[in-house]
Amino acid sequence: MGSNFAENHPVGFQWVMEARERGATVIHIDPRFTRTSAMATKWVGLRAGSDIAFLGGVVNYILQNDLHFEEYVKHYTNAPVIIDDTFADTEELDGLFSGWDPEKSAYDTTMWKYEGMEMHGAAGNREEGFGPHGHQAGHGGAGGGLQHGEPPSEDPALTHPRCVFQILKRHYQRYTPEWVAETCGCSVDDFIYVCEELVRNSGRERTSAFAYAVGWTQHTVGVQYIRTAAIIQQLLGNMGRPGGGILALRGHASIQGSTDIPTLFDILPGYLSMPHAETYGDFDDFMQANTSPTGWWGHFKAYWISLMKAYFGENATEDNDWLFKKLPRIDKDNSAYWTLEQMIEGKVKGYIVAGENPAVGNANGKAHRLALAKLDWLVVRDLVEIETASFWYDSPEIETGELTTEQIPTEVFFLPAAAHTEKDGSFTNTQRLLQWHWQATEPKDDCRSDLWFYFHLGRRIKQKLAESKDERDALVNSLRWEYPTHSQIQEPDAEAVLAEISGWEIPTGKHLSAYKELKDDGSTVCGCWIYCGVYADGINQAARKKPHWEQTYVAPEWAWAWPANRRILYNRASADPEGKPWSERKKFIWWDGTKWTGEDVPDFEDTKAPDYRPPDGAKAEQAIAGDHPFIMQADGRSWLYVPQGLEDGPLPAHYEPHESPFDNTLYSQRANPARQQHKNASWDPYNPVDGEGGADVYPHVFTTYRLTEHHTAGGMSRSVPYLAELQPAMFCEVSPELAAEAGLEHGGWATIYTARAAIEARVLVTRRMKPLVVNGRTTHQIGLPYHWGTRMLTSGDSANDLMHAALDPNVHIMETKAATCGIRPGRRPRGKALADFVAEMREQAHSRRSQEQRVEPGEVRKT
Amino acid sequence: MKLGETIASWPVLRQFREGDLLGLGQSVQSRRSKTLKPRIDEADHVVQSICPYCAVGCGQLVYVKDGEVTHIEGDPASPISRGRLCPKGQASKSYVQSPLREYTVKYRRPYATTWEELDLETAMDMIADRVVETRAAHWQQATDKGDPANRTLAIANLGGATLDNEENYLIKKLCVGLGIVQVENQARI
Amino acid sequence: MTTVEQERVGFFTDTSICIGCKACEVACKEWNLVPQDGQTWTGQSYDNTGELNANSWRHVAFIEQEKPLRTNGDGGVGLRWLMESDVCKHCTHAACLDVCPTGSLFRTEYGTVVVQQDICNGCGYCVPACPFGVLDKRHLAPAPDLPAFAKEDGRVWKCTLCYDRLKGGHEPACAKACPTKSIQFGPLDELRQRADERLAKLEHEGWNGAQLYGRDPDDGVGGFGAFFLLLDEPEIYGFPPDPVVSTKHLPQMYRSMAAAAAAVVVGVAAAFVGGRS
Amino acid sequence: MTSYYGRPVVKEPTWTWEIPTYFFTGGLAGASSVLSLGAKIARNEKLSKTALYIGAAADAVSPALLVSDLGRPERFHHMLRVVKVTSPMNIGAWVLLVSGGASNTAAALELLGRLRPVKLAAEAVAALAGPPLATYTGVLVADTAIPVWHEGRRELPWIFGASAAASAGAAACMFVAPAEAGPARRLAVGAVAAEGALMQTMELRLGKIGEVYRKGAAGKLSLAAKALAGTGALVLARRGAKSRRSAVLGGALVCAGELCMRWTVYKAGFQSARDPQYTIEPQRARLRT
Repeated sequence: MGSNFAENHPVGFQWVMEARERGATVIHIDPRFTRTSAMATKWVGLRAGSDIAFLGGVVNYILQNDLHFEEYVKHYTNAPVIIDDTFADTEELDGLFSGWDPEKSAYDTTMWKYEGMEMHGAAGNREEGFGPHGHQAGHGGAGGGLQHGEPPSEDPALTHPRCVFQILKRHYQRYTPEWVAETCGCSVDDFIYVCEELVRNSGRERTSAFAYAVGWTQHTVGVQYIRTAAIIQQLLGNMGRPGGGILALRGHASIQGSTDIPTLFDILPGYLSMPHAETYGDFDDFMQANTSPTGWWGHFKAYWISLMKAYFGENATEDNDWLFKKLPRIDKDNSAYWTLEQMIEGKVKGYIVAGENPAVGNANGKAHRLALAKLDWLVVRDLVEIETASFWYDSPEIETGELTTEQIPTEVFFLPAAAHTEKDGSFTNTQRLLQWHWQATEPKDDCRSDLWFYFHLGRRIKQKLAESKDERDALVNSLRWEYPTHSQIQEPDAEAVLAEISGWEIPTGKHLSAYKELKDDGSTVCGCWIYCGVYADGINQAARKKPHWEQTYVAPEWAWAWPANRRILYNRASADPEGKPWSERKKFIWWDGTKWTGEDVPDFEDTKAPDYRPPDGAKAEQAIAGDHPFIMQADGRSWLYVPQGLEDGPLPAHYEPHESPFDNTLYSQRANPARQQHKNASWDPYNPVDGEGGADVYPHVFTTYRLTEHHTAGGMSRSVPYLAELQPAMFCEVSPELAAEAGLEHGGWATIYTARAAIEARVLVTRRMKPLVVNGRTTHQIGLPYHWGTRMLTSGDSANDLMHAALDPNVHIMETKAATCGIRPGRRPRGKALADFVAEMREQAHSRRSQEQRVEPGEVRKT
Repeated sequence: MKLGETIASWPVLRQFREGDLLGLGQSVQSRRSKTLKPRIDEADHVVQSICPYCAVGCGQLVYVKDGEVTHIEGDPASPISRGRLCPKGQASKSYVQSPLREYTVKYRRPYATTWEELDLETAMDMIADRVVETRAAHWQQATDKGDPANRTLAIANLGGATLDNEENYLIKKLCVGLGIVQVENQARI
Repeated sequence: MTTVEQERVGFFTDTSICIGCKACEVACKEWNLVPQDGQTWTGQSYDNTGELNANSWRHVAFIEQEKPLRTNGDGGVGLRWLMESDVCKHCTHAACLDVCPTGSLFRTEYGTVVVQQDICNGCGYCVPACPFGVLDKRHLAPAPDLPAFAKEDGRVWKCTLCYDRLKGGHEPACAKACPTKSIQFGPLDELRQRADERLAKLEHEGWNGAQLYGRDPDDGVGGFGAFFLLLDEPEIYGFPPDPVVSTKHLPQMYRSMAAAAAAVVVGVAAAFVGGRS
Repeated sequence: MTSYYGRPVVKEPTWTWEIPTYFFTGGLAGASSVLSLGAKIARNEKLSKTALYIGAAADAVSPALLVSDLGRPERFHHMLRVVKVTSPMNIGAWVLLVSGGASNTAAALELLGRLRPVKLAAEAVAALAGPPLATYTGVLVADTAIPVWHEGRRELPWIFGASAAASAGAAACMFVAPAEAGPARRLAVGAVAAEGALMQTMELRLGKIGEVYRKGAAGKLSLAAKALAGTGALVLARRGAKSRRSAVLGGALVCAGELCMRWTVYKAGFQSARDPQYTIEPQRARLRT
């Protein structure tokens, strides 16, 4: 669900096919009938953007029929915890949770806390009335100021009206099968079938897994999509067990790595939060705010100081607070789309783009291209000349006259990059496996690895600033920046960098083997605490390539998984509270009377007995009881209800996409109130939604996606002859019904338009697209692959040009999986006429909209 | 080759000599067919690599001869992919040897209408200067409230999901040092 | 010296687990350095390759049907998307091989049928001879190894079942790449056995239209070296339902030729005799 | 009728104009050699010589046509790399080699008026190679997967043989005075008639598959062939004995007709391959029975 496994991860899909052949039920729930659906036992079509309704319905089905895995839920989740009476649910507030502040358009998340305690998140900060952001929300494992691991008030019977279990029950009680069918456009029978199969395949003897991808994340309420699945998996006892869990099918070779060792604004390696400008006076406040007294986040200080030692070496000392005062501060949001806004306003002067193609790959591509034309200088690093490098002479805006080459001030450097075969390094795959790839050949001419580029750029800058006494240059001059290099081009030694990431003991120089060894006294170096041990014993553990036939099915000696080479996180949950496997069939990790043992590295202290109870005053992991597997959480349990860490509510609620032809039949709050919008931005106009005039100008739902034959924005596939010929043209997928209604001809051309842009595509009329009846109204969905741009072996219009840039409030991700559009036969207008056409349609819509403006709680929509 | 051999190797004669009267089999095998060898057996060395496309992380074997990649195929040893690859992974060699691949620096002056050549060293030095100057011109030492800011909001860095962990590590480390906070990658899109 | 005979090998392509990823097409081209086949968007589902030809030795067919995948109604949505990777059949009785006048086409020690590119003179006889339309002449610009006057490659190309890889003990590129092992490579007898078991399983599970194609050694071409498990009639996939090797009737043709030749003589004679009378 | 997006199942031949033209010249050569020997036996030296020259000429252009159709002409000699009874084209190549060699040797010696015994032997050999040369091309096209050709395998060698005889006779008529050209005339007229009958039989027997002979280019060519050959035969029969001009005209018309006939068969093959129904339907029917 929310993914297209067979098409976008074909080789990973071999395991699904094998499971199917062994009798597993494979269900694909997706707006389109894809190559994955074709392989599934069952395909359920649903309306793009209605997944929480569907999943919430499953939660309700489980709870109403008492089908949850009781023992698991009682001991391993926070179901028994009683919530503070400041919490009020969407059921009471018609689509809002308590704590909504219309002024800030944000929640005061302190009103969702456990009863009887000041909620206290870990890696994050929550002054100024907002909680931890971005990935902390997902990974921070926010905890509470628990005196020991147990929350103050619980009801083991799960009957207290304010215990999580009962709150959950009430929250989803209206997500009935009939309502789900109405809202998602599926049949009641199909919905029930999914519920029954999930339940039938969960419990002691069996486990079920969810596989999602950006079909879930790319929504204005994306994080909550995944949260809903998490609730189901907790209720059914599918977390921390073999064959269970929720698998994120990530789309780039090292997209996992680039969040673990982030090229993201709000975190440092290992999901340590960046200090915020508005908050944190000094180092101790920061430590205090980020260190959870209980759970593994209790060692935040050790992780932090080890990182500072890796960054600044001997320049970071206890006396200078490990240079804390000198560190750059972030704002609530400095994410890519915020940068875009700044760029359009001319506030960003320089932009370095390495291995990404925002001119095609990001929502509202036009805005990105116009923004590039506002830069003073731009550096693009790639193997081929991508649209982001060529925007100044061949972007669509040149054709429409919105840009004129001679008037673009941007100075552009295109630097050819080295391919994966031309450099050493590690990718972190979707299962958290660090896999090393060795260099095969030398890069030619000017081609260089990004390791080379950033190392030598840093070296030059440090040289230029070496003499500077300026305060602003103090930090860069304190950077530890010596790495051995090899070959004539002076390529930095990637393994030396990996060694720094893994860390060592300063006095002895001994390579660390696990994050447990990290110290908070500055005696250890570690560039990323969760990667600690990847260079244990001075051996590149990520480069281990022991054939799978020479080891167990878990293959622990192939590459290295973070943390501590653990293949399944929280695997203590694969045993019951007493430490016995839930069943023989599903045994994985168990307590043998003296220690934890099994197929995998236990995600628990090896000798902590199941009956261990933390003494008062216990800290960090000692404060976690022996029957609480979720050791990153302050209370050791998985969270059905998230008291801390999310921007938009402790429980997922169904909200319509930012742009939707339908109203929210559950709450008068139509869409996620906390979503980020560029309300007054002329560069990101919105389509009217149901209930507003002009909504019928953009009556259809569209969703964007990838094809097996191409890769993301096309830089790595439109440049390859053998791939270009397999999918040689941009096309749209429509149902025969829509084709008839809109007069579209199979094999002909169609023009698809939104308030942002209009693109053209070849028409593929197919039964695989089905009209859906939603809230008694028929809706059509249009499928648009987003690989194309103006250049390379196969070129075409970019689907992302159609998209708006409203974002999820937690992770600042746009909603490319569900928005509205109009469609008409024929090719789009050319030249200036194109811009005029888009404006004309927009005027049509907005003139009618302004008369019947829709006002929702917490948001007044303008364009 | 001697005339005698030429005649002896005439398939018509071999047909009868080798009893392959219909001339459908071995007797008509050509010299090339007889001496054929798979080019992966002629490689100077083989390197274990990982597919650069999606995050499944399939194992690849990269075959090299005379400093050039001659073939890329799946690595059977991988417990993830068991030697299999999808069309993209299978096309990796065509990707690293793409006809569109650029090998030299390209430079566009402000307001210019064409690319010009630029040598790598100069380019690196110019970029370093741009960073230093922009930082100096747009440095924010403290917030309006007087709290430390230590940053510039005038420079941004994008990309990383297709890069190595080691590369991302240096990017983040350098940007922290430089006070560049707008560091982002595909994880956001 | 003759090469030692090996066990006959081939492909079993099980379309019931084909995910239509086209890895086989790319793997084949990467290994055999087959040129690009042009970039035309067909609108025929996701098939932009269209057919087997000189520049596509594997071709994945896509068929969208309003038919349930299973007849027992299990999970069916009345919609199915058939995908099948087509390839040269390496027939037991191969017409292309029989009619080739130069011995360029030959039966290898592995029982496969291969065009020897150092021999083929592009007479094109094998092209219409193949009952499956597999063989095709390459009309692309000449490769550097061709003589200056050549205006095109001019030779016939098709799947070699990776003859060179077999000689090195490697499995063919497409089979190796196939993510779901829809393409299985191995000794033919073994594959046939596997196919029978597979068919039995699918029939037991009520798969709609499951059938083996080209497995039967008694069919018109003596069975395929590369055979298939299909989920509908062969012609749906573009296959001939009952292929017969044309040379099966060659004796009959030669007989009628002999007769006709005689008739020519008689006719001429008659022309003279007739004159006298 | 179901097929894969209406795509052909079998491939059209890659052959170009040289091939149908060769069918004509090859046939002409083969039959002429026979006619030449016949005339020699009948003591009709004039006719014999002319037929010999015509045969030799046709035998000489034939290989040129074949080589020029090859994708790799420089490898024409690979045709003689093997002896393959399963390949009508290979057999044909050997036959053409023998026939061409013989007829041209004979013709050359005739011109030079030397080595009579050798010449006679050569003529004999050419006459022996003639009939197979005149008919094997029928087998050549029949031995393919192209429905209209393969199903016509019984008649095609006969039709090609008749066509060869007709063209040989007609060609001779054009260069020999009516007085000596009697046998040639009768041969031409008789063969045209026979061929017409054979064509009809084949088309009838082919049923649906045969309809390509009435469609498209093949249909037009077929009409032209019948008209030209028919008229030519008529002219030869009626006035060929009396007027030299009519003989030349009639001969030319018949030859043109026979050339068209070869093109008819050639084109029909392409049309038959192009439409999958001709391949699939008969096979389906076969399976049903």
